[in-house]
Amino acid sequence: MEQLLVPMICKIDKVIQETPDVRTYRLKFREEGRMENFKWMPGQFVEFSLLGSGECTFCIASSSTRKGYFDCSIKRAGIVTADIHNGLEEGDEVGIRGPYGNWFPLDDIKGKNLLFIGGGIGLAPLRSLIQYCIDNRSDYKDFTILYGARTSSDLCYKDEIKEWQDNKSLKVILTIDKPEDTWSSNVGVVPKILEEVVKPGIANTKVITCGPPIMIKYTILSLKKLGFADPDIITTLEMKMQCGLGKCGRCNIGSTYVCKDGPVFTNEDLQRLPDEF
Amino acid sequence: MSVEIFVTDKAGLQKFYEAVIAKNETYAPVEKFGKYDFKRVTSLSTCNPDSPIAKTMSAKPLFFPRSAKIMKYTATSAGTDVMETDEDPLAGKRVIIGMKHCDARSLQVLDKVYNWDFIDTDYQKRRQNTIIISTRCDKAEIHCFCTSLDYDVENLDALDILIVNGKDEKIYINARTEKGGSFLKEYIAGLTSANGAADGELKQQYNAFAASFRLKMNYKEVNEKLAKIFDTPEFENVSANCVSCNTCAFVCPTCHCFKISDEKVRDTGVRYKSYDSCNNGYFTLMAGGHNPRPAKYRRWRQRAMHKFVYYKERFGENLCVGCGKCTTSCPVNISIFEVVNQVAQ
Amino acid sequence: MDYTKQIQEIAAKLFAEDKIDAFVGYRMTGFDKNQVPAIITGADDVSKLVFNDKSVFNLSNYLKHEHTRNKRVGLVVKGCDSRSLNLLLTESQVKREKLYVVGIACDGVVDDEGKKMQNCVECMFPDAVVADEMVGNHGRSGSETLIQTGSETLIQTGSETPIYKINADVLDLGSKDLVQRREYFEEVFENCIRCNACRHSCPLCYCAKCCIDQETSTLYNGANTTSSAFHALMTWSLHLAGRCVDCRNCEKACPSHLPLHLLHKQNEQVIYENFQEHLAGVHEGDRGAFYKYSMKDPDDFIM
Amino acid sequence: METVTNQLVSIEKPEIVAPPNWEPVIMGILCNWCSYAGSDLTGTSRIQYPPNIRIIRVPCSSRVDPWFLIKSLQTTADGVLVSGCHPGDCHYISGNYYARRRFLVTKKLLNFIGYHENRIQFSWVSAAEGPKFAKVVAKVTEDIKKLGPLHLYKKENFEK
Repeated sequence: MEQLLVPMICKIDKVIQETPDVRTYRLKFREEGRMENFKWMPGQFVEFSLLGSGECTFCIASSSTRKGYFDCSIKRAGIVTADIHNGLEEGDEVGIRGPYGNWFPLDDIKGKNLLFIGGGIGLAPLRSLIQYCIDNRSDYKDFTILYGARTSSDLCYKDEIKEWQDNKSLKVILTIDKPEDTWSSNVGVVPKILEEVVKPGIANTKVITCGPPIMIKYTILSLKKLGFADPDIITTLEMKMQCGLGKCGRCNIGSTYVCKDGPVFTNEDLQRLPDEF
Repeated sequence: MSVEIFVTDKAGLQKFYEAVIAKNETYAPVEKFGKYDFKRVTSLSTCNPDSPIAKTMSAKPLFFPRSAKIMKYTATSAGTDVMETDEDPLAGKRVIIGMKHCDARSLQVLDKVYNWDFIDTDYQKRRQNTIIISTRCDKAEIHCFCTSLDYDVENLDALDILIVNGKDEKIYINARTEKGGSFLKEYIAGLTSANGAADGELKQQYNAFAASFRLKMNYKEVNEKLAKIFDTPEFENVSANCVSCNTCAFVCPTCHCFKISDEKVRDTGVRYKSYDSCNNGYFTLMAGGHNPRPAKYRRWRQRAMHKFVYYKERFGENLCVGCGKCTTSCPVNISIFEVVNQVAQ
Repeated sequence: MDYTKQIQEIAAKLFAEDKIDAFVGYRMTGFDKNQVPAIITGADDVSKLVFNDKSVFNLSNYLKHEHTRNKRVGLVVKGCDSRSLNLLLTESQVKREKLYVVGIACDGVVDDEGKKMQNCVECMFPDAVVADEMVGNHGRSGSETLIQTGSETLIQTGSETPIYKINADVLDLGSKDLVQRREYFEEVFENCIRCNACRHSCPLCYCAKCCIDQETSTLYNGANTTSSAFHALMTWSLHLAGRCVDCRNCEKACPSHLPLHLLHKQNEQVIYENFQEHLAGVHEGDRGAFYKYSMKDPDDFIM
Repeated sequence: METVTNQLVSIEKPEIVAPPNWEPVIMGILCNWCSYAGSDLTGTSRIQYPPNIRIIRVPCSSRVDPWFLIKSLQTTADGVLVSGCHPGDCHYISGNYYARRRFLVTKKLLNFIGYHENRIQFSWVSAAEGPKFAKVVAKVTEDIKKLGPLHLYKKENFEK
């Protein structure tokens, strides 16, 4: 078991300050050739360790179609993430284990209209899938991204969002919770914008959502109101994890291990789980 | 399964133990501060193979150590070096004496989770290299309920060699597995074979033992009822006097939750994997402040349900072997037996 | 010592007069002679309450639990429990007006083997020092029992005059040489399994974020090593120095049966001898020894 | 600095032998207002003192939780020196009086569990006492050298 928990050393290629408390780390494996063998699917996560401080679970925020690197977006929240923010700069080395967990049902969403709903740092796992879908654009039909944050400065991936906005084949809707002087786009919480502005059609559409637990809860309510069926709503769950291998016993919800059977669930799956997440 | 049975007396058993200790790397319960813990022994006089269950720590740390080194590392200006840890001190050929059948059974239960998906090779190696010599209890202790659970205590094959106290000071040594049989061959000098003749007496001893249980429950009923009542307020009542002290999980022979911690001094660090308990309020607390199980009753529910529902659903076994160690260690005397039965009612 | 009847009567009266929402006492476990703390929320369950010499656990621990937060609570306290309650009151952890304290004139409790607990043999304050109502009688009332902070004699009671005695185990160990003591404690730390039961069962460990919890501390790592046990137990006992009331909840909770009282008693003795402080929690409003100072404190060890 | 040539053993655990030319590591926790300024003065006055001390600055000696001393000893240090203002001189009026009590108890407890009490040492050094600081450090270093290396289970964890 112990060997399974030993991380591989990665070098930080680039640090991008997304918002005041979110940084994206672009990572490459130090050993040559390992990067090519590191295969992951959108939605999977890695165990990111700052040696000497501890381990944290982060989803991979970039798609495997963008070769040669992978991204982790990290929000300053606890002891380890604070250490990561304070201590890690370009060229530093970190440990990575993974990838673990399941991924977005890529086969199911093929040929469908896609609606991505993200909130705050919750855009990170979606970004992996969005990049994947953009790189395979012909497989999918309409493509809508609804992204909200508390303030305009809390919006992650600003440069990339600009790219998406310029891309004529995508529709990007941004929103912030409270009005700001320089903000000309939508104002309001995500479920409200979803119902009032986006008004998605339910036919042949899959919704992929991720964000803070409270946002997911109300977004799912709104989606149900709009007429979406449970299997068409896909979300990711976050639970505290230590091993990612289905052994440490932290992430179980009922008999489901989030690290093995998740983190991607459809709303149909969630209905079956006991209410403890 | 081989059914070789040998008969001897007290002095013969002593001699057998001594021979085993002399020839093998042996672990046995050693007393310290009034509590027995399994430690490496070099002579029979320092240990007590007949330690009472209530006062003995489980043998789980011999397979799943209380803290295992995952790796060592040094950070230099040239980069970070991850080093192999020392050789696993528990991986060699070894013998455990004085392990009770509940403890042995717990390993069978743990096999399920360790051999699932990602396979824990270290654990497997430790399992394969270990011979378990176990004495069958003569009388159930006050919190024991092993006979009420989903395994056959009488014919348990989790242990390799079973020692049974028969009538008239006779002691039977019974090889239960192939591994045990071939191990026993080296020590049969001085032992009398009792194949066939002893069956009746073994049965009798077992029946007397099984009749001495104070606690009896129907585990199937408990499994079924608990699975349906996730939202019952009864959990709040039964957990009200729990002090969340974690003792139950640390002494439990089947609890297998762990945490990973780093210890760093200057540029050198070690990463450990060590026990953790789901009764700890921080257990599921996420960095953002969200905690799925903030209240005590939720954590108790997780513990009870994991033992009797979730593990059963996933791996087909109860994650409880009925040893009663948690109850004896509990500072406020909460009994898991009482809790699950009360909730299931 | 069997106050079952009196306590049931008091609890019934309190519920009838609607003075409390919950009553914290003891009940039998239903299978052996041991007792479980009981948190009773209605007059119906009053008949379950018991109190005798098996009522060991210090119930003031439950005042930090969610079940008793913001409720009017009736609480049974023995001598040592009342001292920890006193400290909790002083440290603003509990509101006195929300509590109805049933004090016991305790004759000492027994351990699992039926032997009187060591701390009860040495006990200097068997009567509850804070109480709304006393049960049992040692022929002195709560306030009379305790006189003055003091130098030599702490308590002056009518008949007997208990004087602070150094714990026999501490004395015994203290007479050994350095290497022997180190060896003894090395064994203690080796046998510690870092479950933190001592801390959780201590009524005075109420910090929401503890410095010896991996999840909340930046200096402590939770690895189950001897060095980590040294770190945790030493830190823990020093944070309780001058506050420990010797109720031995920690020792009762310890699954490895470690002699944790040694650390606490050693600190208590040093504090008593050097600072002439009275024992923790004896007076209402009296903070632990580390929260005050005197000009006369010894400083000959300082360069 | 004179190097120690004869072999030193740990006073608590005689089987631990110091490597040749072993130098103790001493953690110095100094109060910002007096001792830290004092150590500064030592430096600016060009008074030499042993380089074994690693200095950490804290606002006041009463900021020093016994926890810090334990942690230092657990990880790297062979000894700890805590230094603050003279009694009555505390920048925060009475901080050092509180600290005094804690230190005594910590020292005694450490001794009780079998570690020499000189592993933790205290001093009052004011901002004007540069020479005294040098003397204190020299004495602490000498004391701890006599005690030998502190093993405290570090070996098991960090031996390469």
